[in-house]
Amino acid sequence: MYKSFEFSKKIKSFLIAMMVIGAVLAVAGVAMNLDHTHRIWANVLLNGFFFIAIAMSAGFFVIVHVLGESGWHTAVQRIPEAMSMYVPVGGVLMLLVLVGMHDIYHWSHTEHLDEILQGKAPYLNPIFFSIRTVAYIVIWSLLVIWFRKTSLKTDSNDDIRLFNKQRTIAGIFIVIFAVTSSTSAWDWIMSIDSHWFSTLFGWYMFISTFVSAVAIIIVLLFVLKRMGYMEHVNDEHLHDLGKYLFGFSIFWAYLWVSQYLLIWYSNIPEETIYYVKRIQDFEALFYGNVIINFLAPFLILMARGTKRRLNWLIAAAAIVFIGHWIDVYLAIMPGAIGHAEFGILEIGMTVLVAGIFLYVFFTNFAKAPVVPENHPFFKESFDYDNIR
Amino acid sequence: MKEYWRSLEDLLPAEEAPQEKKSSVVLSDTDSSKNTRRDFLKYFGFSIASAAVLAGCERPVKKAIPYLIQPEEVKPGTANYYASTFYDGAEMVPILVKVRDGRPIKIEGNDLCQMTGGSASARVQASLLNLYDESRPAQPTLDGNPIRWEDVDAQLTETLTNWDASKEFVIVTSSVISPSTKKLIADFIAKYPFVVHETFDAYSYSALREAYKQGFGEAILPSFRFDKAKLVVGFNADFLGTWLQPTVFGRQYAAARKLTGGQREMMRHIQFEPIMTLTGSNADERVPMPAVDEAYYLAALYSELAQKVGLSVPAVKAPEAIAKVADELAAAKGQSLVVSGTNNIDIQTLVVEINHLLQNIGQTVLVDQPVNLYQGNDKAYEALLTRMESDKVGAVLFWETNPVYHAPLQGRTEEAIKKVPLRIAVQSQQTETALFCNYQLPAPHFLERWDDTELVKGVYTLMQPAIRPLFKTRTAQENLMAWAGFDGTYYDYLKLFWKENIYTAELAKGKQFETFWKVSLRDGIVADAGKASESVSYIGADVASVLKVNSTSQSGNDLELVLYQNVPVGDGTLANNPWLQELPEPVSRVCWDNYVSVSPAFAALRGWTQGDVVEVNGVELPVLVQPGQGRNTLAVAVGYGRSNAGRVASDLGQNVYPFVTLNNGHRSYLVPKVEATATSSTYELAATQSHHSMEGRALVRETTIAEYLENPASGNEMHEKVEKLHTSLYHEHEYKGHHWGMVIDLNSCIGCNACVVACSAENNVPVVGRNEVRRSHEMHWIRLDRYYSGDTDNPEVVRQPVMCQHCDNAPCENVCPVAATNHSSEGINQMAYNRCIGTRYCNNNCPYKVRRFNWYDYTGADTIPNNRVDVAGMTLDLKRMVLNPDVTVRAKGVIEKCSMCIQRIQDKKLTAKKDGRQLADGEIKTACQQTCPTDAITFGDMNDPNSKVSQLLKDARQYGLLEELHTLPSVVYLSKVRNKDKNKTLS
Amino acid sequence: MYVSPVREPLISGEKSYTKVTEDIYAPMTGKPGKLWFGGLTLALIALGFGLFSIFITVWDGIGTWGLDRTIGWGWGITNFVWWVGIGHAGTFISAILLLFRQKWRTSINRSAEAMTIFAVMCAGLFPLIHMGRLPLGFFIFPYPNTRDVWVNFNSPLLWDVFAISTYLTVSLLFWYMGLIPDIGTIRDRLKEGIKKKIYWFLSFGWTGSARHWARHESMSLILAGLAAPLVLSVHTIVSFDFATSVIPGWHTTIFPPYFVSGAVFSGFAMVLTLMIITRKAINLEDYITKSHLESMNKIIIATGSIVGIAYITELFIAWYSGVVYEQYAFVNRAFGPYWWAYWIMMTCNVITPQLFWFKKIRRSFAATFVISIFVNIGMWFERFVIIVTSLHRDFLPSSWSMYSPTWVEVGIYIGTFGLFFTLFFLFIRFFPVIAIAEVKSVLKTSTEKFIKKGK
Amino acid sequence: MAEKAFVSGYYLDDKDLVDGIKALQEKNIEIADVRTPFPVHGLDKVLKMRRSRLPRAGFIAGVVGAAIGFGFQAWVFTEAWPLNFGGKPYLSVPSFIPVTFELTVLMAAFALVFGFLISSKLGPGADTIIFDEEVTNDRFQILLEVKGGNSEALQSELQAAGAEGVKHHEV
Repeated sequence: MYKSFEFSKKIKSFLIAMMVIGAVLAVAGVAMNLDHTHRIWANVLLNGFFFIAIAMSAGFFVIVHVLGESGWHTAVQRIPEAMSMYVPVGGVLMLLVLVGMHDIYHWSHTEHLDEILQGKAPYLNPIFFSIRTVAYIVIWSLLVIWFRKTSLKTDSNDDIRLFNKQRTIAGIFIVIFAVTSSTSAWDWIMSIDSHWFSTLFGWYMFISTFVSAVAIIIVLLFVLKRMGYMEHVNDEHLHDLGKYLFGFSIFWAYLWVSQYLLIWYSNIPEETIYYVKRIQDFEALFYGNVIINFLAPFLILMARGTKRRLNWLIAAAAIVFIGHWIDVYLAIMPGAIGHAEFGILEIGMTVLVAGIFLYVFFTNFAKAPVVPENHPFFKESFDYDNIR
Repeated sequence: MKEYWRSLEDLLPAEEAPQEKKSSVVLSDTDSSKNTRRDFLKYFGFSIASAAVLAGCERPVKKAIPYLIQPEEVKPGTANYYASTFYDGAEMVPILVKVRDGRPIKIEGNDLCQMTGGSASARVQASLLNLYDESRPAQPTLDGNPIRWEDVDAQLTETLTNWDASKEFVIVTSSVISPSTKKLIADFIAKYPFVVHETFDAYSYSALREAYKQGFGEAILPSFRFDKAKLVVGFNADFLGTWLQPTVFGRQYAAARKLTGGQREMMRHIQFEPIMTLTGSNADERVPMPAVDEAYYLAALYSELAQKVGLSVPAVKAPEAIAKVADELAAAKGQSLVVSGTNNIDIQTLVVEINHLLQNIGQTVLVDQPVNLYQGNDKAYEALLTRMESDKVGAVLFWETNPVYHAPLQGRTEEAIKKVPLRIAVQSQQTETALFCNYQLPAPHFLERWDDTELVKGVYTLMQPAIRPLFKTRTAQENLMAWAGFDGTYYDYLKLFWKENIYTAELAKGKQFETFWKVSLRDGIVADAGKASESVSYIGADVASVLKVNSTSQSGNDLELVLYQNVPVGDGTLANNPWLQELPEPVSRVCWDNYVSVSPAFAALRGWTQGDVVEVNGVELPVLVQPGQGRNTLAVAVGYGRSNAGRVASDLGQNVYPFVTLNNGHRSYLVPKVEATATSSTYELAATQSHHSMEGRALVRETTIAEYLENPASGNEMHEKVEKLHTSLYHEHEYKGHHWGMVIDLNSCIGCNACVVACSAENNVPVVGRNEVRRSHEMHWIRLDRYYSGDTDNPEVVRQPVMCQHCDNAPCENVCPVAATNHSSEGINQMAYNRCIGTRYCNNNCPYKVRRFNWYDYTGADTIPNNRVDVAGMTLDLKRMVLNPDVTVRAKGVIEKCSMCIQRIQDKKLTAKKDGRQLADGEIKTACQQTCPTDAITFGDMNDPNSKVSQLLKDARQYGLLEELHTLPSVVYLSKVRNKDKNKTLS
Repeated sequence: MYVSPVREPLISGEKSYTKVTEDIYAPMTGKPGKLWFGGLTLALIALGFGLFSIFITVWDGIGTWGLDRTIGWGWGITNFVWWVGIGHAGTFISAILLLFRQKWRTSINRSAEAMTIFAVMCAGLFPLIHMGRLPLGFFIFPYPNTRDVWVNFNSPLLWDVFAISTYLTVSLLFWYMGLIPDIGTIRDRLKEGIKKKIYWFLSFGWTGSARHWARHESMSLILAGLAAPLVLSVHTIVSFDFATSVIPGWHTTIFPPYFVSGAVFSGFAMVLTLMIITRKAINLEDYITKSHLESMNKIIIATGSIVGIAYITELFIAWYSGVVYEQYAFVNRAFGPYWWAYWIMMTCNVITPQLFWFKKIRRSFAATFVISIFVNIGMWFERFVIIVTSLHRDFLPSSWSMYSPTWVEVGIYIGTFGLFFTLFFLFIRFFPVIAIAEVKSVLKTSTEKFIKKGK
Repeated sequence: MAEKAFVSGYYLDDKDLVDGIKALQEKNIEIADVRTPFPVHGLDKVLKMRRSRLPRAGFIAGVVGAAIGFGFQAWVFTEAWPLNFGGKPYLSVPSFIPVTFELTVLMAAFALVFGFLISSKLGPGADTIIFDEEVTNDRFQILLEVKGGNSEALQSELQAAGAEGVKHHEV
């Protein structure tokens, strides 16, 4: 009844081409930047973090709907599910960061630390940092794989206990992710500006990647629909995804303002340094970030109609996706390389990692039916509507 | 230099009259023609000329009586300053009295006085409030019944005329430093030869004078010059707080220790003491010493020093610290000073001899410039008692003295007085002694009368009335003149005395006496260099016997009790004073009570904590655990427990003067053995600070002299780090005109609290009372934070005056919802009291916690009736006369805080504008700065590169309190430097 | 609309549309019971005591409270934040859950919204009476005046004025718009008389026209869309009261979302506490069922855990920051003189809600009742801990001090309970406690057994 | 003499109502009003109702609210009386966000609520006619306007369309 996805040669070769181009550009970029390796490593971290966080957020998207006993999402559930399978692959990329640690993290130079960093050393030291990085990747991978496996089992087995098991996994997932989403953001991103701290930072980064994940779900849905799949996905589903994109873009803006306003207001140097750096050297990006990630989706998706029309939705999703890449760029680069740099290294690295991400996605998406037909609430997904 | 004038002619020479026209355009003449309401705040400071009324602006003015004929010198809205002199029987300070609309509203030091430099101690300034004390005797009485002055004169003249010459008529005065009064007394005695003049000091230093008598043949009190010393060793002498001339000594002390203006040498101060005094807390090194061992320590020191110069004296085994100090002293011969505050003849003899050995006489101890303070002789007093007991005295007149309270001597004083048939008290305040007197004759407050002083030979000051007497009072001098039948007033007598005895053409620079008199009156002080010195020579005392008696340590397991004067209340004479009672004791930071302080170790041993009530030889007192106190030493401040002092002081704390005994004829303030037992009750002390550690925070930054000389920024390294991180998300506002700033030199500040009283008087800061202070509701705009560090048995002490820091990025201003507090264009954090609705949000957000909230109606400015909280009677009409009309009296529910004396700034700005000139640096002085004996506070324009503030800001010791918060305070501190070796200590 | 048979019915028993009307109308008919009168009397006594305490405060001054030069806010603002927090459940339920299409909201949104309004009224009292000069409180409004003084738009307290009043207004509008159809229902059940006239007036002439319903739904949805960020904004701005400062323990960026979460947490707890009693007292057990309980308890776990994570985040970042003041503030919270408040907070807010991971507990009315009270207590202590323990020992140790409330402060707090319950008792008597029309709209899909009434 | 006359028919189930409406629509009978105890799912589509303009009104009011909110604050801080608060810039934009937001929401909410009431002609003491008090209980009512005295015909049409009971009303 629902057309299974076939990972055709055409798509495969397109993605391979994408990866190759990305790889070539990236290698060229690396070659050009051998004299300042911190830019190379910062790019590895940027894309490594961005995509693994997106994959994890996609997993979060699924489990939160499982916990919320939602029905509508089952129509699109397999997309984020497949996205989440990137976690173990992306984890390898993140392990690379451990190699380049010294080029990114000031605190990893344990031999000359100032007083404050000495104070942080029990937490921020290369060994413990590596342990945590590995732990995040392993635990996250286990979680997404476990969930995915259970979910796929339902395709051949309509035992309600499998659904209950999904809920159990989701519960474990959310507890672990609630803690690790923050701590991983502190470890990987916040500690780049090694003196700076913000309690909100973890949640802020999480929402940023979560919105990106929603955007990618929409983008992938668009692509799949273009290829003739996922025809069961109707306007109501788009509307709901649109609402997510709209709502969480606003929520992201809310967190952005919360963090900025509080730091702006108190104006304490140990905190303002973060923004001062970004405003001084990345002014256009800094303000552009807010426009792209808040104003654009806000204005585009405010009307009911735009949320229900794929063309508008995909436009908003694409903008938001790029916007949040910039957001992560802004979080990493000022601390890691100190000034704005954008060139073939950035493009190549992003294209390469995006290619891998997509390849992993399509591979996994092809492995299973496009919908979980035995999901107990599956039918609900096709009999509801949004109030006008 | 200020011009002090007495009459209008002095002030306004005829040719200056046209100036008036200029001034009249000032109010409308601002740089912008768009002179809108936004200038409201700018004018706020001075446009509230009727502020005292404004405070109650919602209520009708109850009493407003216009002048029928306006006195020529009274100009509404303009203050007159009168030069005068403060003398309360203990301390003498030349002062200026600020008078507004006929009311003295503030006392400041007279800056023509070289010894005080215009500074004044807390007590000197607070004495103003005693003028408006509603408990003052207002009417002469005889055996409790009112009597007219004429009848007093008639009765006493008759008594004196018909005197039985076998009996004495004794006049007991405190130390008389007035040459004219002395002469008057002499004249009186000449008329009535049976009259005997005795001197009685409230707190006795008679052993000191006797020691000089033994050493130099004259019972003198020399001038001490702490500023000439490179090494000061104090033994139980609180010379910065209470001993002899604290204002003068504080000034000398700071001068010798300042490191500003290129000075690279710093006096070193070592203090041996049983209790933690203000002085000891300032010492570079402080050694706790049992009080009973002071003589032994000094004997040991003498012995060590004597051996060094090859004298053969009995050997005394010295404690380790003494041996080290002896070495240091020996190295600073002629540039050192050893002092002791103990009224013990052995001790004082040793001190005199030590200073002699060290060749300090003539250098830091000026025996040729004796000071006339503390002339009392306890032996003479005891002799008087004996004469009274044996019915040899027919009458006694207590002239502003209160021996029943100050020297009860186990009831002897009281009984002796009762034996005298005729007892007269002449007093400006209620006293316990007066209760035993037949005649109680009210005397005017010193701001209501004429007098003069001669503190040191050849240095004269005048005391002149700044207000007409408020009550039916008459000075003691006028009493004597009336009873002796002398003609004229005491003013005439005084003037004549000056003409005959003081005036010389040379001194008057060739002017006639009248001119000399006027100039003297204007200046308040006249120094005749020609009379400056007397000569005495060393004859030497019998040291050997003293050494013998004191060659061993006396300390054992017995508890000793030290009775001391504390900084606010002193000997208790001025106790009935709300400002002084609310002034926190600088070491304990407790006010409104005395208490028994015990060492932490002893408290732990007995299981006592602060507030436990214990019984010390029958007197119940709350415990205060005092770090740095001797292990077996208990200490209680005298001056409390007044039974007849008036509304405020009566029954505050406990009177411990009854513990005073005579030792070798001198009043001893040490009880070598006491019993202390716990009781079951507790008593909450009114403490303004409850936490005593800096918690490792860089609040007060300090270094040692050696490190400082190597790197002036040592101890202040954090400042540079903070400056490097000086980021901000918004541009700093530009201050185009003035940008006021203040620099506080922590190395100069000795913590005397004079600034607190100055601020309270200047800014109408309410007095809230003991219970409110217990609830941390105290209102002082400036406070002296005190922190201990190190060993609790002998901690180091640091102090920090904290007032509103006038941050340019003020966290308080941001959050006021109604814009009641904001930043002026001159960088001042200003408060519009009328706009404040009292959310206290600003106070929460102030990192310095300097904002004060009017929790209750303390001032009577509230519109709701019957809700006043005023234990000290500060809202009585009489006491409200002390209010400064330039400063709004704040209503209930309003936040207030330091304004950097905005009224003074505006006043001087206007003066400069009227004169058509630039405001000069140093012209504006905030109240705290003006009175500071140590010149620790400097105020000025940070935009003026030549101002003193700007110069000090270049000092490497400068830092902002909590500067890491980027509040950009306009108050800047200079770090403290200790003259000690970091690695070596005495003890 | 299809509903999976796996889902548990929300409403138990056999229900028809008429039965719904009758059941919900029942508590409004007949003479009120002794319990109701007793409760109202108690509430009025508490209110009276509160008013007396307020009188003392205004007459004698804030000095009658236990505050001092260091601690400018104590119980007053603690209670303010606590009540505002409680006032977050109603609008959260009716707005955010509407957006998330959670049907179970229909049985509880009405009373929860009423509680919201009453709680916000109680909350709004505190910023007023904590002013030193209440009679001049109108200064906080930017009205044109002869002095040309406006207000300080930088002040979070001013933002509060706008936020709380907007929130109260919008909540009232939202609540009342939802009430109109139900008031129409009540009106149509009443016999002719003054009461009917009053309800006619209050019903705004509601007819049930499809056109009106369409607009009503559209309006409700957009209002919900507006109210959702509004709910967030209110407690966000309340959190700004603290977080904009420089005081360690106050100034931390996580405050806005964490406060919102805490507010929903405490709001749900209060709704649970009251609804568990109310459903029993006025026989609405069929409408507020274990299924509702479970859903609400899930939100309690979620928000409670967010709060818990925020506590730990604060604690960790305080250490991580390397700032001595921050570090001390948190050490002092946990081990200083107010350690007990901190551990009450930790126990009640972090540990107790975790019990809801057990299905048995989260479906037990008795257990939920007890835990909800724990959460109420815990959230009160959270605010107390934030306000008092941060203020009492901040930057300069010289100014450190201690705080304990006076009877006046306690009295005012009791008084707000009086106000809250007075209004609540009147509400359950004169208004339908459950949204009749909304329950009917989900009746077919959410009832154990739906019966179509015969002819 | 009645100004207008209506025929009403009622149903006891929303599904039946929708079917009834559809039956009437097939016969091109104009439906004056449909009244229901709760919002019936999909009725708006069946009745081909125009989408409400309330969202637009809300949006415009929101924009106006935001403009007023921000504009007023900016005017006060830069023009009316620029005061220096804690060194913040006069145009302290981040500080203006909360009040701007609140005013936006407030204005939009007012526009929505009053827009709803005005467009529906509802309000305190509104002059509306209730034909059947059971509509607010469990009846789903169709109202047909009687034009030209064919009340009987309309009644039977309603019955044919499955109405549980029909009635004639005059106003």
